[in-house]
Amino acid sequence: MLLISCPWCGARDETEFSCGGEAHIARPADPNALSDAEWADYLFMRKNTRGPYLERWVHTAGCRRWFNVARDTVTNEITAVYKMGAKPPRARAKASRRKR
Amino acid sequence: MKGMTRYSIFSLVRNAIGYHEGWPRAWRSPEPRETYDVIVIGGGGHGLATAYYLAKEHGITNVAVLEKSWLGGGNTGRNTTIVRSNYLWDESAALYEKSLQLFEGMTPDINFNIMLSQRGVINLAHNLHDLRELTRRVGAIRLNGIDSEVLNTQQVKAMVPILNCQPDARYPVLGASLQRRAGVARHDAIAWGLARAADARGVDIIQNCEVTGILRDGGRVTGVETTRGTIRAPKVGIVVAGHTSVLAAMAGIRLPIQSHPLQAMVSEPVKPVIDTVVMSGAVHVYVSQSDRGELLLGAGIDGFNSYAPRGSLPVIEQQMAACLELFPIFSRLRVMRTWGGIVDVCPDASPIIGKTPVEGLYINGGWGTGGFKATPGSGWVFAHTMAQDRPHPLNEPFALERFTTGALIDEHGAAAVAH
Amino acid sequence: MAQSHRLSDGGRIDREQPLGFTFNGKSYQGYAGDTLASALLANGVMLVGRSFKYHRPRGILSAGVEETNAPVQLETGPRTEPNLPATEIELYDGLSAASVNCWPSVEIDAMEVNDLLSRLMPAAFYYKTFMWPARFWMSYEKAIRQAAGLGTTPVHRDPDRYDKMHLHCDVLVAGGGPAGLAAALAAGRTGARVVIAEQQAEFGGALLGERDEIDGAPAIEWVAAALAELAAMPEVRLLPRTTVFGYYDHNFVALLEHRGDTVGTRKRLWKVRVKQTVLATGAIERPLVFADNDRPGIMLAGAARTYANRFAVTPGRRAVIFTNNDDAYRTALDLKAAGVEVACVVDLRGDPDGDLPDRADAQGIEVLGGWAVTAVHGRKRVNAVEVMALDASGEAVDGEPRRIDCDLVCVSGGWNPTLHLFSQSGGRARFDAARSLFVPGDSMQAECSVGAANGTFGLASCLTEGHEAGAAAAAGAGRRRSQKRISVPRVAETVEGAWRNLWVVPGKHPVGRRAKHFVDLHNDVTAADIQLSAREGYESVEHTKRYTTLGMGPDQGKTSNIAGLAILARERGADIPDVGTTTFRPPYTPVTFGALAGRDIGPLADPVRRTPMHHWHERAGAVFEDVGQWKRPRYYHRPSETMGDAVDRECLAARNSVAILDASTLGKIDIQGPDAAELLNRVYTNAWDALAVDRCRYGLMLGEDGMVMDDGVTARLGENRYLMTTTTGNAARVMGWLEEWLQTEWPELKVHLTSVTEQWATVTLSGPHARRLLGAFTTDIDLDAKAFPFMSLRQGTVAGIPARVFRISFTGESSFEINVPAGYGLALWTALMGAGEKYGITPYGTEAMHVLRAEKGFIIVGQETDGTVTPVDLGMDWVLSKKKDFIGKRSLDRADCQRLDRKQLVGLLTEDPNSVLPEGAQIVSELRDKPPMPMIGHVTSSYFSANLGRSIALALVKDGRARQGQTVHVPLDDRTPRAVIADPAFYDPEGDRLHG
Amino acid sequence: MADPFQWQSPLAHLGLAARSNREGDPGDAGVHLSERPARTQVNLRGDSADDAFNEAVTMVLGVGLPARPNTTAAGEGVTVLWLGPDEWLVVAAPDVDRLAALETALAGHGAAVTEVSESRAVIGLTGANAREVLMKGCALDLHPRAFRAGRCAQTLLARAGVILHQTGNEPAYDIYVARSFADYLWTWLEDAAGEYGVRVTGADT
Ligand SMILES: Cc1cc2nc3c(=O)[nH]c(=O)nc-3n(C[C@H](O)[C@H](O)[C@H](O)COP(=O)(O)OP(=O)(O)OC[C@H]3O[C@@H](n4cnc5c(N)ncnc54)[C@H](O)[C@@H]3O)c2cc1C
Ligand SMILES: NC(=O)c1ccc[n+]([C@@H]2O[C@H](COP(=O)([O-])OP(=O)(O)OC[C@H]3O[C@@H](n4cnc5c(N)ncnc54)[C@H](O)[C@@H]3O)[C@@H](O)[C@H]2O)c1
Ligand SMILES: Cc1cc2nc3c(=O)[nH]c(=O)nc-3n(C[C@H](O)[C@H](O)[C@H](O)COP(=O)(O)O)c2cc1C
Ligand SMILES: [Zn+2]
Repeated sequence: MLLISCPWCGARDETEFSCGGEAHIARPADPNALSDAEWADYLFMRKNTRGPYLERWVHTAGCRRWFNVARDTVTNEITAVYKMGAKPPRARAKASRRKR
Repeated sequence: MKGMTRYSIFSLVRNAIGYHEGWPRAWRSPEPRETYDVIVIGGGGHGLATAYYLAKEHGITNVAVLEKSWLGGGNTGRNTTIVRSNYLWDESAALYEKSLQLFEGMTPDINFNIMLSQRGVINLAHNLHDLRELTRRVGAIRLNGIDSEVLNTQQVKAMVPILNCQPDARYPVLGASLQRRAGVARHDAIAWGLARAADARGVDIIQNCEVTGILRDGGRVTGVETTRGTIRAPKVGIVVAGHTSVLAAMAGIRLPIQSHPLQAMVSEPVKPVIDTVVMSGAVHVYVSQSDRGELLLGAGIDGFNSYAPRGSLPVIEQQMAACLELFPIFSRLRVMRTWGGIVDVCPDASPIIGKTPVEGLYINGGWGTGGFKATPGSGWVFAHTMAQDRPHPLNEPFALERFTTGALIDEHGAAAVAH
Repeated sequence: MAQSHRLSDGGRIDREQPLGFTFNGKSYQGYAGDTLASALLANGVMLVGRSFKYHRPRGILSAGVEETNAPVQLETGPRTEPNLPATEIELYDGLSAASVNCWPSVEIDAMEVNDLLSRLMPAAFYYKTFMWPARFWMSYEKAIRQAAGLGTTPVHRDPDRYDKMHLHCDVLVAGGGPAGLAAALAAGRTGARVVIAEQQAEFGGALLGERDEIDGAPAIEWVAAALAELAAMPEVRLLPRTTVFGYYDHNFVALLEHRGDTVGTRKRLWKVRVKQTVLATGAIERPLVFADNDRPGIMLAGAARTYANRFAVTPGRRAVIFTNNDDAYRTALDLKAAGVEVACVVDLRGDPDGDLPDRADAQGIEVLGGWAVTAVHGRKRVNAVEVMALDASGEAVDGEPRRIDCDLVCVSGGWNPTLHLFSQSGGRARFDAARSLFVPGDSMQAECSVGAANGTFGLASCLTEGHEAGAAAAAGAGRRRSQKRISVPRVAETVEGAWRNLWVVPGKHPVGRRAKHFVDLHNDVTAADIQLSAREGYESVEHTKRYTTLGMGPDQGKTSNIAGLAILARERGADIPDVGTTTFRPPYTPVTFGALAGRDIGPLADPVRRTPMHHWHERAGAVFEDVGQWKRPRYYHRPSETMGDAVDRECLAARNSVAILDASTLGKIDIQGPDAAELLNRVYTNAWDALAVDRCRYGLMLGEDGMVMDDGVTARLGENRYLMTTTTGNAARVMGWLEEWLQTEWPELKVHLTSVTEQWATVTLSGPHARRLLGAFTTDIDLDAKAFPFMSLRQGTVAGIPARVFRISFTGESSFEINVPAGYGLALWTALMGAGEKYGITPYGTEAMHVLRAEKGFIIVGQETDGTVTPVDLGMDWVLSKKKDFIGKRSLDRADCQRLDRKQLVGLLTEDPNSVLPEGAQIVSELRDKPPMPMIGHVTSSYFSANLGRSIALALVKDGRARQGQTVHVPLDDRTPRAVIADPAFYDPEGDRLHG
Repeated sequence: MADPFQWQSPLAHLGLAARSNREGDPGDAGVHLSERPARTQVNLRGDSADDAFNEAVTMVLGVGLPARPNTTAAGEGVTVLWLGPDEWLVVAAPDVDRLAALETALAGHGAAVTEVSESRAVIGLTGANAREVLMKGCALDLHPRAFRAGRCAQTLLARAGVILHQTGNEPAYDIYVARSFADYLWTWLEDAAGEYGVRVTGADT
């Protein structure tokens, strides 16, 4: 079970949070300017990476704030937690130590 | 299927006399060749069924199934084995019914006892909303010519006497749907039986061969890069369940799929206590009892993307609490093993089967929590799609384009999990 | 009562406390401190069970959790529990247990025929048979099912209680043997928060069953001192009878404590977040695979001496020790010391030469070096073994067999470190080729393995390793090292020789012929089965496991996995590490369902939410409906009324006099800030800029996919303040949705949201007398229709309570929604009920509410919609702003949303006005005599409307609006009513009553 | 104002006052439970980085907002609980009506002041085993090294969202729970505390 560090409340159990999927997908400024395919890309298409992944979480049962998490989807290791609007941490040069 | 020793009670007796030392291999272990007519990536049930039907229905036998690990070890080997065809939308009903019918003929077809046990699947309704949805579903299924019926509480109680049908239960049973032709099938047998049958028709099943790249030439697929070298083919099918996005990304294709862990567990073996399969999508309880006596239980998905085929304890705690509310007498039984699989979930809980923007590259994935029941049907339509380079009418609605047009086939219903 | 095999002194049992028990109906006696297994052995009972498949007689194999042969049904009645290993059951007075999987008795078992037919039942034979005739499979299966399974499920509700606790600690030590105790001591001395869990009743591990010495005294004295020191440390928690069963991500570890308390808690699940874990789980002895190695009387060597030393029980009178290592010589020595005749030690090694063989030799114990047991005589109990000399290769035996009488065979094939938890933590085992065993590899989480679990078998090294790991773990958890010098206790180290691994002991006949060589006793998997699976191509270890069921029983292969994969490796001509292991999964030992559910059952199964007026409703005979976690009155039952009568009565009251509804469950969100209207503009489909203060507006919210997500009325409370209402079921979701957009996408908007769902109790008065009734309670709100028009709100007092009154209506009647602080909800309700009596005020539930709104053609999200319905489908184009963007707007332009034949909301009127269609029923336009029939839609809502004197329904129908007036069919089980497509607004379509 | 007798606390239907009298002497019950008396609860949202906002709040409340997560600040008759980076719960005795004052003082500061006094029940939990009871349903580390008097947290207790406020090191806790969950949570707490012995105590102010 994950232990997630809310940037405000500190480390809490996974059960207090909800995952909001891939991070850094901005809503297009002018949806009408997009083709159906481009709109579909925004709506549905996700990287769903195997390995290091940037995603959004919200501290549902705590402060109800959204934030970003860098997590490896294979090891579940969390390498960074950063606030909404912040830039993602630079990709770690060294790949995650833990390979399963 | 010339090359295949037939299994029967006679062959068993014959071999018993020889101390079972004369049984041949169920499938070969060939070295990969340089080129094939078709490459199927993924040696799960769907991939093997695809290869089998390519050979059987379309005469295409120069086929390789590439499996990164051991065949049948993906979700095919880790699901709760529920098979049914009682789906809401016409498109789904047609596809899953085709699959159930293929299952019904599969044991003799592949000469391998897949232990299809049509012991009936019951879906419970716990509130008025469930009940309304259930009526809608059963009506649709029946008008699609598929067997399904509505049960009232007394009828459910009669079929599953151990179910808590008290009116004051936290999850009262207000009714249920029943598909009598539905049930369970032995997951391993399906993978192994299909592998053996495909192999007998000339298909090369290559295990421990991970696809690491998809080769393209000007928008056309030309083969794959693997841990055992480059293998070429003009047609490549991706049938890798939880890893669909990973493989698609190798060809530059983005998909509307999220991979999540889904857990299941078995109890210690006990004497028969439950004959039917009972599902409650609302509270994530999926129970059946295997022929060996273990209770097989499914849980809900873990709420985040992950490729780690293990899950979190809270999911199981929640599942168990709901399970005991429905089956109080299970309280003193013991869980023997828990495990997880990685399921590929589409936004509308329906699969993607069809062509991709890359010519010669086909995709069959997004089955999420419920593709075991589709194994033969999926292989059948996908073989058709690959052989003819166009979808069969059964899988036409399941094209990737639906996410652009908006023509989703939303099978969520009440539950996020559809075993 | 005589305990024929009990020693007169020694052991850790309390002879002052005799305990009576029954097994298979016969009465016996044991002592406090016994397990059921030791007590049975004390009484000379060895035959305890029948095997899973062949129903072969089986005796006690081990003294611990690795037991495969002795699952029993403990107790009868509501407390019965199937499949508990006798070795794990602590004896108590009055215990009653029985063998499982045998009929009529364990002595004579009818299903033993399976053993005779076993030639026809090799691994996975069922995949090759029962195929003809195909339709017979279900009958075959029925018979198979009856035969399978071990114990039986209770037929009653569990009378016992279970609970759970969360725990955080610096150091968790799994296992309370010497290594674990040493680790706990070292960590505890730093002041760290330490938890040490031991699955057995007593701490001490192997030391409980050995004659070791520490610091020159019996080792057990060191254990007692260690425990005393630990118990005195305030931050150390000792958990006996507690199994660490699951190691999850982020150092989350699950423990199951057996408290055995029938009044309080029977079992407790500990959920521990650990900074550093020390795995000191010991090692499990390997049996040897030889001909008929499953006979009762064949026992692990370590277990045999545990019975002698710890339980003062001699498991036999005359023993043969069969080993490949030195450790088993301890058994020879200890049994001899306990008065058991040791016939000889059969050692697979040609020339055993460690300290222990020397000691055995000195004791005059015969040692047959380079010999093997090749046959076992005695079906229900060993009475002799045959032994033969191995040839030079070790692949075969030759020479004359020698017969040795004995009733006990103590076997040892070496030891396997217990790697389960390490493996669950993500670690990959490393193969130690020199010793042919798997040891922990690199750590993937903050854990480390020590002692036998780390492949360290000498006691002195176990203690040192434990101490070092404990101190390091405490340091790793941020504690400063203790100032005190840690003195590691002194132990004389015994020199032990290497093992000789013969994974299948050669015999007179090839494997698979005549005798059976069991690998997995639980599932009756033999060496021949494994060979067969490899031969047939099931050669991945995972295939072999599944094909043969190796390691898939309740013991999860604790004694069998290694031998199994070694045999497979040999068959494949591969090295053991290349074959690899199967995956260890939680739980380490089986975990009771009840413990995983804890107290989340019965009345606490799932939180129930109640409104402030709940208890009034209860007393008034309300029948409740579950809406999410809320309980809402569905209708108010009166004696002699059917539900239909009640709903009719409630509906008529709402249109003819006055009716009252508890609407407190609706979601309410207080929206404040200068950009509040802008937020509404973005999340609702219509425009909000022009809404005046004190006015309300209906809003429809879409998902970004264009599908209807929620609806509700939002009121403007002030310049920069709005109150949004949501549906009951979606309240939390909508609140989350708005927050998500605000925080992630539109941080520039100056808006704050606060949920006030629970702050207000909401009482709705509906009907022609509503105004007059309310008028009696308020002086500061002018209720006149002109002064207080439809879709507006007033703040004032009602019954002296500060209130917000909204003129909105879901029933289509003139209606007032009165919001008061929740604590006043009941007061207001009772006041209105009292004063309303003269108008015949009638409380109504959700059912009547649904009928009333359906009469008006109002939708319910989740009933008329299902995530695939757009506002256009609902005929609600009027609520879509053309001028602005809103969430979901772009999706409405997609091809599929533009289709002309989409399903649209319509009304349905059955030809027979008394026929009420079932909700959810499917609709066809052309009736065929049998399915398949193309469906054009389904009934979303359907009721008998007492006000209209007929049935009404809403439906989603393909191209429905164009079909107005058409007749459609609704094929049901027993009838096929016809209905005409109509406008969905059945009652007062102009809305005069609303405004009145 | 309405007749105060009409007002009902969230747990009024349980008849706790009567029970607390009946149960008399605390004896050796390990856990004491009570429904805490009515308080004014105000949800406050605003920008903690805005000095003017902070000052305005301090002015009205006589105490500054706790800036550190999971902490509280106590002033004269008022306690402020940290709920989030821009969110606090102001708790005061019901007679102290600072709501209007806050509203006035904060107007124009981009803040939101919302009365939520009726939204939550407050359950008092004390006694030697109070911590164990919480541990049965709450995943927070409540050990004195990690959580002490003056700390608060929004978290889950027995699957209900709560604000947990440690009011004393005895230990003593105030548990704020949504009114609709109050009956459930009370039942859960009594059940969890059963093994230690439970005494219902009167609502002491
Ligand atoms: C716990 C659980 C319970 C379930 N219960 C049910 C149920 O009751 N009923 C039901 O109908 N469905 C159920 N499902 C879903 C069902 O198991 C799957 O939908 C179905 O088995 C998918 O089959 P598949 O052949 O597509 O995938 P898999 O069996 O997963 O096969 C995909 C294969 O692709 C291989 N692969 C992946 N990447 C590569 C690569 N790069 N190169 C080569 N090979 C690769 C994998 O190793 C794997 O063997 C459940 C799933 C889970 C996890
Ligand atoms: N000479 C040999 O060949 C040989 C081989 C093995 C062991 N030994 C002896 O055994 C001892 C090893 O000491 P040790 O402390 O490493 O092991 P141990 O076997 O003494 O103690 C391990 C303890 O962990 C407990 N345990 C195991 N799994 C558990 C779990 N999941 N949860 C809770 N408890 C669990 C066991 O019940 C046991 O009490 C030494 O005395 C050593 O000399 C000798
Ligand atoms: C239908 C079904 C039944 C199973 N029955 C058992 C069982 O009786 N015993 C057992 O140990 N495992 C059983 N398993 C679980 C497997 O051992 C294994 O955990 C699962 O296939 C996932 O593989 P993995 O744990 O090796 O990753 C069963 C799995 C499935 C899908
Ligand atoms: Zn937080």
